[in-house]
Amino acid sequence: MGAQRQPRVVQPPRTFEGTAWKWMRYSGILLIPLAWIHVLIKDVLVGVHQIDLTYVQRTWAFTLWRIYDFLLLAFALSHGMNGLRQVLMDYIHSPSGRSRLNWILFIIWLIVLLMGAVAILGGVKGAEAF
Amino acid sequence: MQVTLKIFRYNPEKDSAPHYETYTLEAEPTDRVLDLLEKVKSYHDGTLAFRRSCAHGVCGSDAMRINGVNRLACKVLVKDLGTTNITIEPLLGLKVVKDLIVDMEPFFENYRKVLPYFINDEPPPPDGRERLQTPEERERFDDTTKCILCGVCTTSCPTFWADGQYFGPAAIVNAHRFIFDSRDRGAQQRLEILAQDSGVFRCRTAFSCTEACPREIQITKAIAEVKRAILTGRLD
Amino acid sequence: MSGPSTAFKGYIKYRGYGHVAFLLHRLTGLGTLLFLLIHIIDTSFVYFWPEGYMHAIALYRSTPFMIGEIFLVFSVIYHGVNGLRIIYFDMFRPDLWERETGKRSVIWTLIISIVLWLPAALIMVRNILVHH
Amino acid sequence: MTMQRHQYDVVIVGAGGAGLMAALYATKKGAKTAVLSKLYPTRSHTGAAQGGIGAALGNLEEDHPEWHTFDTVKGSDYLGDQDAIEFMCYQAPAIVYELEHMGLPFSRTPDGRIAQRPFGGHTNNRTGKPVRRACYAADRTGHMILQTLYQQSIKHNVTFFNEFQVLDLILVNGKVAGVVAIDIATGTIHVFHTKAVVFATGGWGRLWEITSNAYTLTGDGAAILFRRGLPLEDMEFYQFHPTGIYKLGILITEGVRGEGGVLINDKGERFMERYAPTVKDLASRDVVSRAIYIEIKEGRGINGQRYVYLDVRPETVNKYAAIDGRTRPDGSPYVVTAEELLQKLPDIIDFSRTYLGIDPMAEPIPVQPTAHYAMGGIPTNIKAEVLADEKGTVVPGLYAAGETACVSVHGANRLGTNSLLDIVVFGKQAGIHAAEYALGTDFEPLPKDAADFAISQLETLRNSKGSERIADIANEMKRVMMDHVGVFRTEEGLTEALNTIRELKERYKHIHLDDRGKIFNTELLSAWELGNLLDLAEVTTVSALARTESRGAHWREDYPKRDDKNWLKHTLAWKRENGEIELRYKPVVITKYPPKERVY
Ligand SMILES: Cc1cc2nc3c(=O)[nH]c(=O)nc-3n(C[C@H](O)[C@H](O)[C@H](O)COP(=O)(O)OP(=O)(O)OC[C@H]3O[C@@H](n4cnc5c(N)ncnc54)[C@H](O)[C@@H]3O)c2cc1C
Ligand code: HEM
Ligand code: SF4
Ligand code: F3S
Ligand code: FES
Repeated sequence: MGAQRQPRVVQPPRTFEGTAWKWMRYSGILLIPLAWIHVLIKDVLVGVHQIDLTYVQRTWAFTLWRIYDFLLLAFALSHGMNGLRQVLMDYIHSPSGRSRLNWILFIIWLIVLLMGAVAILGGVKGAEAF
Repeated sequence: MQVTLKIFRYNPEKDSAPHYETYTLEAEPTDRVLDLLEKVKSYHDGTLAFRRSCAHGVCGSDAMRINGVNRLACKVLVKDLGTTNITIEPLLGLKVVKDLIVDMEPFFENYRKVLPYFINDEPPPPDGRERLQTPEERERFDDTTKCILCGVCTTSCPTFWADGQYFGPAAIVNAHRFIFDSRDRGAQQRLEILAQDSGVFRCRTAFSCTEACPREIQITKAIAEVKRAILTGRLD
Repeated sequence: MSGPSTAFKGYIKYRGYGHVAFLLHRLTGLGTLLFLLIHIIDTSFVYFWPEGYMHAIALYRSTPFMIGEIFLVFSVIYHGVNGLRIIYFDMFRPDLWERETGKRSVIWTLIISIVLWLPAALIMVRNILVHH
Repeated sequence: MTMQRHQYDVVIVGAGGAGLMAALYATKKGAKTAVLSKLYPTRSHTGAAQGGIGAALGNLEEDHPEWHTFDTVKGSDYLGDQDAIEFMCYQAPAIVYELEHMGLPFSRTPDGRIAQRPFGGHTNNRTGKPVRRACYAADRTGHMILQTLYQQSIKHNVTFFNEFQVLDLILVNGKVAGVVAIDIATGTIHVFHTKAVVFATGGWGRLWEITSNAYTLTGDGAAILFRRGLPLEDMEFYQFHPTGIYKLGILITEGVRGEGGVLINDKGERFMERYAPTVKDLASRDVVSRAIYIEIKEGRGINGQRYVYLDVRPETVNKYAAIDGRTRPDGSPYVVTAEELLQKLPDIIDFSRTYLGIDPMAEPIPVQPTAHYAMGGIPTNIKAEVLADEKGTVVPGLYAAGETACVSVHGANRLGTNSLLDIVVFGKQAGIHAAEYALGTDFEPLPKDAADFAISQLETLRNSKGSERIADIANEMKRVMMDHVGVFRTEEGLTEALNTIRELKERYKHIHLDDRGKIFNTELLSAWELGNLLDLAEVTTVSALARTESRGAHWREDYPKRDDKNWLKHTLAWKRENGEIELRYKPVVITKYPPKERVY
C-alpha cells in the first residue's frame, strides 16, 4: 500500500486573508490581558471621576505603563481595524471597492495610531509646568 | 390537531411584491411539513410552488426556512416544531423565483469553483482493481461525503447572505471530502482556491450551517480542518 | 439575492445559537472599536489639547455615558470570552465545533461573560450612585 | 407560446445514475451531448438507493460472475434474458472498479479493499448460503454513485439543462429527430434537434399508495414512448420491497437483513424460517413480501395491524446469527455491537429516529411491503437500443437505460443491488452506442410542428374547465393499484382496477387547475405527470390481467403456479390509435440455465 499513499502534505498557500485570520487570533490572545486589565483598572476600580490630567501624568511617569498603553493601542487598534475591514468586506464586493476600503481603513488606522503614539510618547502637554 | 401555516408567497407574473398567506388545516403530529405543503397545494391553492422529490431527506430539494430556521420540509415533523403556528419562507441569499422556490444556480456555481471531483492522474493499480484505502483513511472524510447539496447551510450563513461570492459552507464541505481522501491528488489546487478572498477565511464561525445541516455534517469542524490544512500544509 | 439588505433581514429573523454568538461578537467588537477610536483621540488630547481632554472627561462623567460604560465593559468581556472560545476551538480543538458542543459552548460563553461582568457592573453602578 | 431551438448530437433525458453514466460516455466519445433533467441531477432518486451494488469481486470470500449470473436468472424467476444477465454480471467487477477509480468512496475491508455485504438472493452456488457480493458505501451507496457521477460530469464539462422536463419525442420516418421539453422555471418550450436520444427517466412507483419512490418518479419516459406508438415490456412485473416504513413507505434497505436483522411477527416468530428455510430473511424480495402479506392476512401482523417488525437490535441479531451458525470471513462467530451497526447503517437509524421516533438499536422497526421497482419498461437490447417490436427491430437513434428500460436483466423479480449495477452497465452502453450512432449519421429534418403535440397536451390541461382535483384522481388511482395490482392479484381485483383506472382517465379530462401561469407551474406539470401514471396504470393492469400464472413479483391467487409451458415469455404492450392496448409476446432468451423450480 506504501506506494499508494499520498504524501499527506502540501505547500501551504499564503494569502493575505490567511495571515489576517491568524493575526486576529494572536492579537486576540494578547488583548485579553491588555484590554481587560486596562478596562478593569480605568473603568471599574478607578472610575472616570478619578481620571484627569494629573492621573494620566502620574501613570505615564512609569515607563512600563507607557509601554503597556502603547502595546494596547497598537494591538487593539490593529485588531479592531482589521475586524472592521473583515466586516465591511461582507458588504463591499467589487475588487475596486475593496481596495478603496483597504486604503481608507489603512489611512485612518495610521492617523489614529500616530495620534495615540505621539500622545503616549509626548505625555501631557505642558506637564513640565507642574 | 389544527395548524396554521403562514407561507411566503410571490408570483412574479402577478405580484409586485411578496406577501404572506395564511392557511389553517388539520394535521397529524407525525405529519411532515412537506405533507402540509402538499395538502395546501392539493386542496387549498394549486398555485403554491415549492420543490420536492424524495420526501425523506435524501435528495435535497425542499430546503426552506421554517419558523426562522433552514430545514428540509420533509425532515421536520409537526410535533418537532413545538408550536402549531408554522411560518414558511424561502431560503435567504438566493433570488426568489416563485413562492418557496429560489434560484439555486449561484449556489451550484460556488460549488463548482472548488473542483468538487476526484483528481488523480496516476494510473490505477495494474491489476485493474481498486486503489487501496484503509478503513481509517476512509473514515477520515466520511462525514463530508454525506452532503446532498441542499443549500441549507450556505443560505443560513450570515457571510453568504451579505456576500454571494463567498463559496459558502456547502462548497467547502465538498472540497473537504476530496482534500482528506487519501486517494486524491488535488488538495494543493483546492487549498489554493480556498485560501483566496472568497474562501474559508470568510467564515466567521457563525455555526448556523452546522446547526441546520439535515445530514448532521459537522460543517464548522470541516471548515476549521480546511483552514488548518491551508495554514500548516498538513492533511491528516 | 445576497447583499446587505438580505444580510440585515437574516440577522434579525434567523434563529440559532451560533447565530446569536456571531451577532454579539460582531456588535461588541464594533462597539468596542468605536469607543476605542474615540478614546484614543481624546486621550491624545492630553498632548495636543489638554483643555479638550478635560471637556471629554467631563462628558464621560455624565450619567448616560457612565451607563454606556457598563455596556462597554460587557462588550469587552463578552467579545474576549467568545474570542477565546473561537480561538481555542479553531487552533486547538476543531472537534469541539460539533453540533452539540458548539451549541453548549455558546451558552457557556454567555454565562461566563455575565458572571465576570456582574461584579464589575455592580461596582460601576455604585460609582454612579455615589457621584450623583 | 415562446419557443427555443437547440441542436445536439446526443440528448440524454434524465440525470440519475443511468443518465449521467450515458452522458459521461457520450461526451467522452466526442459527441456534442446535452443532458435534460426535470430535477437537478443530484436530486435524482438514484441518490436514495442504500444497500449496495452487486459485483462478484470476491473481496471477502469466494465468488464468481457465473454465480452472480445464475442467482440473477433464478431471482428473475427465469424470465430474465440470460444473454443480457450474463453480460451484466461479467461486466460488474470492471464497472465497480471503474466507479472506484472515479473516486467513489466505498466502505473498506480491513485490508483496504471495497467492502461487501450479503443481500437477498445472492448466494454461494455450492452451499446455497448467502454470499457477500453487494459493494457498499455505508447505507448510502446510491448517493455516492450519484454524487460521483455528477462530480465526474462537472470534471468533463457535460452540458446540463436542469429543470427541463421532456414532454415528447419526435420521430421522423421511424428515426429519432428530437425531443420537446419545457423549461420549468420560465414555462418556455424548447425543441432539441438531435440524432440520438437516451431515455433514462427512472421508475414509476408513484402509481401506488405506499411507495419507496420519490414524488417525481412518474414514468415520464415510458409514457412518452408508449404514446408515440412504441411498446412497453413486462409491465405486470412490479417489485414490492418487503421492508418499507409502516404507512410512509420509506425504504429500509435489505442491507439491514444483510447485517443480520430479522423479520418478526406478532407471536415473536422469525417467520421467514417457514418460507425460505435455507436463506431465511435473505430470500428474494417477491418471496419475502408475500410472506409478510400472508402473515398479516393470517392475523399475525403486529397487534393485528398491517405490519410486522424488522428487528435489528444487536441482541436479536446475535441470537439468530448464533442459531444460523453465521461467521465472519476469518471464521470467528458473527457478533455485532450497536456501534458497528450504527456505522454500517447510519441513515436507516436516522430515518427511524426522524420519522418513527424510535431507536432501532432499542426497538424493532414496523415495516410493510412498499412499491419499489419496475422490472418492466422500454424494451431494449444489450446495446441499450430501443426495440420497436417482438422481432427485435431497432428504432434508429433511440436508446433507453436504467429503471425505465427493460433489457431484460431482472425478468419477473429483481435482486437487490442489481439495479445500481444495471444503471451503470447499461447507462454506459447507451452513452457509447448513442454517441457512435450519432457521429456516423445525419440529422433528420425537424418537422415544423414538432412541438405541437406537447404544447397541445399542456394547453388542454391548463385550460381545462372541469372541477376534478388532481390529488383526488391520483389518490384513487394509488388506492386501487395498492389494493388490486399489488403483491397479490386476482382476475376479479384486476378487472375492478382496470374499470376504475378507465373511469379515472375519463375524470382526468375534466380536471381543474388553479395555476394558469408559466413560471414554475408545478401544478400543470403534476397534472401532466398524472396523465403518464394513468397510462402506465392501465398497461400494468392489462398486462397483469392477461398473464394467468404466478411468476416472480406477479402473483395471481387464482393461478398460483408458474406456467412455463404457456408463459415463459415477455409481454409487449402497445397503445393503438383507438386507445386500445394490444398485447403481444416474445420468447425469453435462455442460454445456460433451463427453468427450474425456485426455492430459497
Ligand atoms: C429507496 C430506494 C433504495 C434503493 N436501493 C437500491 C440498492 O441498494 N441497490 C440497487 O441496486 N438498487 C436500489 N434501488 C433501485 C435503484 O436505485 C433505481 O432503480 C435506480 O437508481 C434508477 O436509476 P435511474 O438512473 O434509472 O433513474 P433515477 O435515478 O430515478 O433518475 C431519473 C432521472 O430522470 C429525470 N426525469 C424523469 N422524468 C423526466 C422528464 N420528463 N424530463 C426530464 N427528465 C426526467 C429525473 O430528473 C432524474 O434525473 C433503490 C431504489 C429506491 C427507491
Ligand atoms: C479581549 C480580547 C479580544 C479577543 C480574544 C478578540 C478575539 C477576536 C477574534 C478571534 C476575532 C475574529 C473572529 C473571526 O475571525 O471570526 C475578533 C474579531 C473582531 N474583534 Fe476582537 N478580540 C478581542 C478584543 C477586541 C477589541 C478590544 C476590539 C476593538 C477594538 C475588537 C474588535 C473586533 C472586531 C471589530 C472584530 C470583527 C468582528 C466580525 O468579524 O464580526 N476585538 N476578535
Ligand atoms: S453540508 Fe449539509 S446543509 Fe450543506 S448542502 Fe450539504 S447536506 Fe445540505
Ligand atoms: S454559518 Fe457561515 S460563517 Fe462559517 S460556520 Fe457556517 S460557514
Ligand atoms: S424532498 Fe428530498 S430532501 Fe426533502
